[in-house]
Amino acid sequence: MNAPTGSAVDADFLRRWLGTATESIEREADHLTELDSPIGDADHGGNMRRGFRAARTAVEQEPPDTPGAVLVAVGRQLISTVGGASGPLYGTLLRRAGKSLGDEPTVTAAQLRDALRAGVDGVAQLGGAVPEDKTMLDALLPAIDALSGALDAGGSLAEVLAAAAQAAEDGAKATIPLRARKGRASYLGDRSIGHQDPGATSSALLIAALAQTAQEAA
Amino acid sequence: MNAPTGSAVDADFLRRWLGTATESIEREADHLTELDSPIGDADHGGNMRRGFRAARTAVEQEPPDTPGAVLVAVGRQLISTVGGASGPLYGTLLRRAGKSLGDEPTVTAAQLRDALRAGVDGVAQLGGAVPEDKTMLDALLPAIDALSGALDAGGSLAEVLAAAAQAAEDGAKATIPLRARKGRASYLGDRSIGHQDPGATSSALLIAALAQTAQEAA
Amino acid sequence: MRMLINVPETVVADALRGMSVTYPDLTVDVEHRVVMRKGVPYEGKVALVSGGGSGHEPLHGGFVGRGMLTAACPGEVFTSPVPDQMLRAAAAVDSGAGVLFVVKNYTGDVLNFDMAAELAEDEGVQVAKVLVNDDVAVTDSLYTAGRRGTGATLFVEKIAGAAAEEGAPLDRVAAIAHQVNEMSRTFGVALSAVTTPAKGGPTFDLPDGELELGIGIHGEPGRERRGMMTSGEIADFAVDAVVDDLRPDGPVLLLVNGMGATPLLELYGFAAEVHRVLAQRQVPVARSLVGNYVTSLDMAGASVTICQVDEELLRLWDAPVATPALRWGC
Amino acid sequence: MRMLINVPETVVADALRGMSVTYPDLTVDVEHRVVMRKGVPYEGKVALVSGGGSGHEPLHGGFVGRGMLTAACPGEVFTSPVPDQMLRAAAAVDSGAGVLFVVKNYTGDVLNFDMAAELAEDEGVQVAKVLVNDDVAVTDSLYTAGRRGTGATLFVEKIAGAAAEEGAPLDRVAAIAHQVNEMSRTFGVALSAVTTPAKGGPTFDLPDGELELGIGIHGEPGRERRGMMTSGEIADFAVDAVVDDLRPDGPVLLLVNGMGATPLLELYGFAAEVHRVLAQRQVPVARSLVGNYVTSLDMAGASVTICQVDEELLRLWDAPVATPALRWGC
Ligand SMILES: Nc1ncnc2c1ncn2[C@@H]1O[C@H](COP(=O)(O)OP(=O)(O)O)[C@@H](O)[C@H]1O
Ligand SMILES: Nc1ncnc2c1ncn2[C@@H]1O[C@H](COP(=O)(O)OP(=O)(O)O)[C@@H](O)[C@H]1O
Ligand SMILES: [Mg+2]
Ligand SMILES: [Mg+2]
Ligand SMILES: [Mg+2]
Ligand SMILES: [Mg+2]
Repeated sequence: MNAPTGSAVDADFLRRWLGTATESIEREADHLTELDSPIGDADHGGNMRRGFRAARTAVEQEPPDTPGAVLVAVGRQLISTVGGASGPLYGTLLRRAGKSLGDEPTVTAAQLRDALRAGVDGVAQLGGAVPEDKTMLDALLPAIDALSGALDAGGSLAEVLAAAAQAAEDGAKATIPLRARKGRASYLGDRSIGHQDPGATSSALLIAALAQTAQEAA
Repeated sequence: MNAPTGSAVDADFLRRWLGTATESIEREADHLTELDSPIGDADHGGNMRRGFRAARTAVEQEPPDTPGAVLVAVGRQLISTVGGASGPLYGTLLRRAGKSLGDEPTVTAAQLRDALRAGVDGVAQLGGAVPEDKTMLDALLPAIDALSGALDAGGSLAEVLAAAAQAAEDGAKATIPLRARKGRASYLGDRSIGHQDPGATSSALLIAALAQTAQEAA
Repeated sequence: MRMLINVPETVVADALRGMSVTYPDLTVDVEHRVVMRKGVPYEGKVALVSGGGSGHEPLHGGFVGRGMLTAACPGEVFTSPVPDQMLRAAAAVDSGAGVLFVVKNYTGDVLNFDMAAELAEDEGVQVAKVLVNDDVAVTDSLYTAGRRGTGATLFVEKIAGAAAEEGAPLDRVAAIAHQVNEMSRTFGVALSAVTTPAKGGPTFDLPDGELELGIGIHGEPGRERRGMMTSGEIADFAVDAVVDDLRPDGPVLLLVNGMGATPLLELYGFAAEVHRVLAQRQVPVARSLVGNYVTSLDMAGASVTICQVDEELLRLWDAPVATPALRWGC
Repeated sequence: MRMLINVPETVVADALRGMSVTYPDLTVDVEHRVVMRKGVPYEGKVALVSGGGSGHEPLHGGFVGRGMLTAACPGEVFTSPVPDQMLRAAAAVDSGAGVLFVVKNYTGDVLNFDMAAELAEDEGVQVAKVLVNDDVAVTDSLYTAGRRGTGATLFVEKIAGAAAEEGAPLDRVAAIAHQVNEMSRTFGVALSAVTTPAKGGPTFDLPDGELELGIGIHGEPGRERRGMMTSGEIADFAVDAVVDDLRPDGPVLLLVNGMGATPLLELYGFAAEVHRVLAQRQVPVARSLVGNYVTSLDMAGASVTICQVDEELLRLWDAPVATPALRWGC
């Protein structure tokens, strides 16, 4: 079975995604830091901005020519420039996902889903978080499930990524009532309740950027 | 020529003055500190309160039996407990005044005037300030001049001290437009203009306490 | 924004430039963000490398020097450094005797140092790690990221550093570091929130006259907010917290640490109260250190750390140290 | 009121109790408010006694010890001490070789130390005085109380203290102290007002985003208020002020001093800018000290002090010192 039309993802697609994601992070950086203030240390926006700027510059200077290589390059830059909890976690997410795509010049939506799932498994393994711990996983896991579901229903790339983006955004919002059990917010105990997790929010932004890239290509 | 009736000042009079002055300082301490904030270091109220509390305790514990001895005792306590600029200056004022009264059990208003003038000369000598430098002298000097004038006009003790108190208060208010040339306020240059001098204000309080003591005795 | 900075983006680099011109005994690699003792590696000596987010100065860069850290890796403000830094530091300071990573227990620090350790071992550097987690305000359970590393870091770095200076092998230096951490407890209190350069305003809202009990060093709010307490009441609360948790049965090292903006005058007064409570709890104080050592930018407040010591740890504590922030015996 | 205190009235006594349990090398007379080096008087050695209002810690009590002050007399917060304290200190530390009073130029300090000197001489103690007045923000003229004593106090106490430690006679120690003061200049900047325990709120109103240029260390406003400047611009302004006034033609000691609440991270960055400007002005920096040494409670800001040194002063600066706040060489 072939991938549906318009569903092929190549290096160029992911490079465009990187541009869109970086712009979105730039736009939302202050908001991410704001979210990281009451239940964290007020640096998440700055961390993400620093990492994505570096990643975009690196990818522009030496554009990788496979989708896997783009993700690996972005992941490596995040690890080397972000620091904090989010640097290794997002870095692992993207490096694992990139590695799982191998050397193929174009990959299908299903391959992308499998790669993202591998990446998210890496995040769970590294950070030891489970659903409802009030972390980025609470946006990432529902996103992949939604992507998977939409794919099984035969959606186009733009459609399946739009579904993923919606689920990620819902997942981020759903962290508000949760009591944090991982990361800095966990130090607050019950006082972490009532705030949206910054990492889940940035995850939703990154997946929304995927959806937007697909939509602009469609 | 004898002193007019009711004009005799004895140790008891000055001990009552000390009580009244201490109460007045307690009441006005925060205000004095407030005045010392924009053009000083926000301690004048605390300084005066600490000194007068100590002086009152010392005088209560070992009541001196001449007016001169009361003033010397108060002056010594101020020197030993106040610190800052006001401690040595007020201490010198009262010690000099007290010494100039000698051992007499009662003194006249004229003797009191001369004693105060000696004390104020001591302040001028020690601190090197001249009129309009925006210091306590700007309340003390007019007060003594007014006391002297009222005395020459044949006023009672209560009357001459009331005149002195009024002049001291006017003198303190008149420091507002002055540019400070001594003490901490001088560091501010033109920015010292527009604020009332804390030391002139406390001087006015001390002289008002003298007037009140005489009035209550009359 | 009451900050003495150029722009938020260059705060850490600017500070490293300043350290580099201020401390002739240190080598400061401003570009790669590594602060090193001059003349490393020292033949046959175990090296200590620590690091963490900036904003806690003098920790860690101010503790680099004879008898303490060999290198420090400062991250962005309140953001743990990246593995590249620790890797570069480890490669530069390893004499062949191995490197001890001193890691404060925060998710970011742990993950980044772990990555660095893997990479360093790939490059043939023998790495041991000690996790510092002394903050009793955080329950160490499945429901949190575990106790935070705060004041005890100073004890671990000083005492393990002294052991390394004496020539102890890596496993011994690591064992001592673990022991110091095991025997240490901290409790902190904030009287004001912190302002980070990036945010430019307070990270949380703490009304005048209230305080946060059980704070960390990253401007996070504590577990509980209370109306103002006296210095004596705060000492009661903090000392009870650490003593009840550690239950020391011998002499302790005491660190009364300022969070940054609390005047030394107040800190000394607080230290007097802490001593009073320790005496009441019959905990003898062998050595005592008062000052701003593990700070949180411009936060007002203080923390109390105790570390129970045996003769050996006390001897290592007293051993000479020559760093910008801690110096004695030489 | 974000203060870690019991009640405003006991702040100084509480701090002295804290110093007394923290520093085994000091004798702290809490009742009479004198901090002394243990084991004084030292036979044949000139003693150095300083003091001033509290709120500037570690100045002066933190500078008592080998190679620096012999005793310090802390007054109430921002209030010079009373003559009784200096008299008691002088009597206790005089070995017969005489006592140097180190006095910062404030009306209160000058008057109280003068009274103490008179009384001490009556008791047969030989007293010399040095007036420290390094603050170029104040015009030294008939129209002011004269330049304030600020950062240079540290240089005077350290260098004259080293001379005394070497056994120099009183007139020589005093001459060196005068020379250090003559060769020193300071300029300070505040980014926030100060809160005194007695007042419980800021002593003046400094809106966020503005700064005071030419401040002292008592929470007084400066001579001029400006909109926010970068660390580099402030360094330009402060260094120009001290260099234009001193016009050094040789190497200087540099003190980049924090006023209390400015994080060390920022102070290091500021130090880098100060070094940049000094290099541009072709002033070589022989030694450099960065930290919170002459503070103003919880004021945010910094001051820059330079002191031109010849070989002798530099040698005395490098000589061993062992005090709570300054320690090297021993
Ligand atoms: N153990 C973990 N597993 C998954 N995500 C985590 C974990 N710890 C923290 N996070 C995520 O990282 C985010 C914080 O990132 P950031 O602020 O950049 O790092 P730091 O917490 O070190 O300051 C949190 O909002 C959360 O989503
Ligand atoms: N040289 C001087 N001569 C006379 N009075 C002075 C002089 N210097 C200061 N004063 C007075 O002292 C007052 C300040 O006293 P206080 O606040 O107690 O001391 P300090 O200025 O040391 O903090 C000033 O308001 C002023 O009236
Ligand atoms: Mg964060
Ligand atoms: Mg005053
Ligand atoms: Mg962080
Ligand atoms: Mg004062």
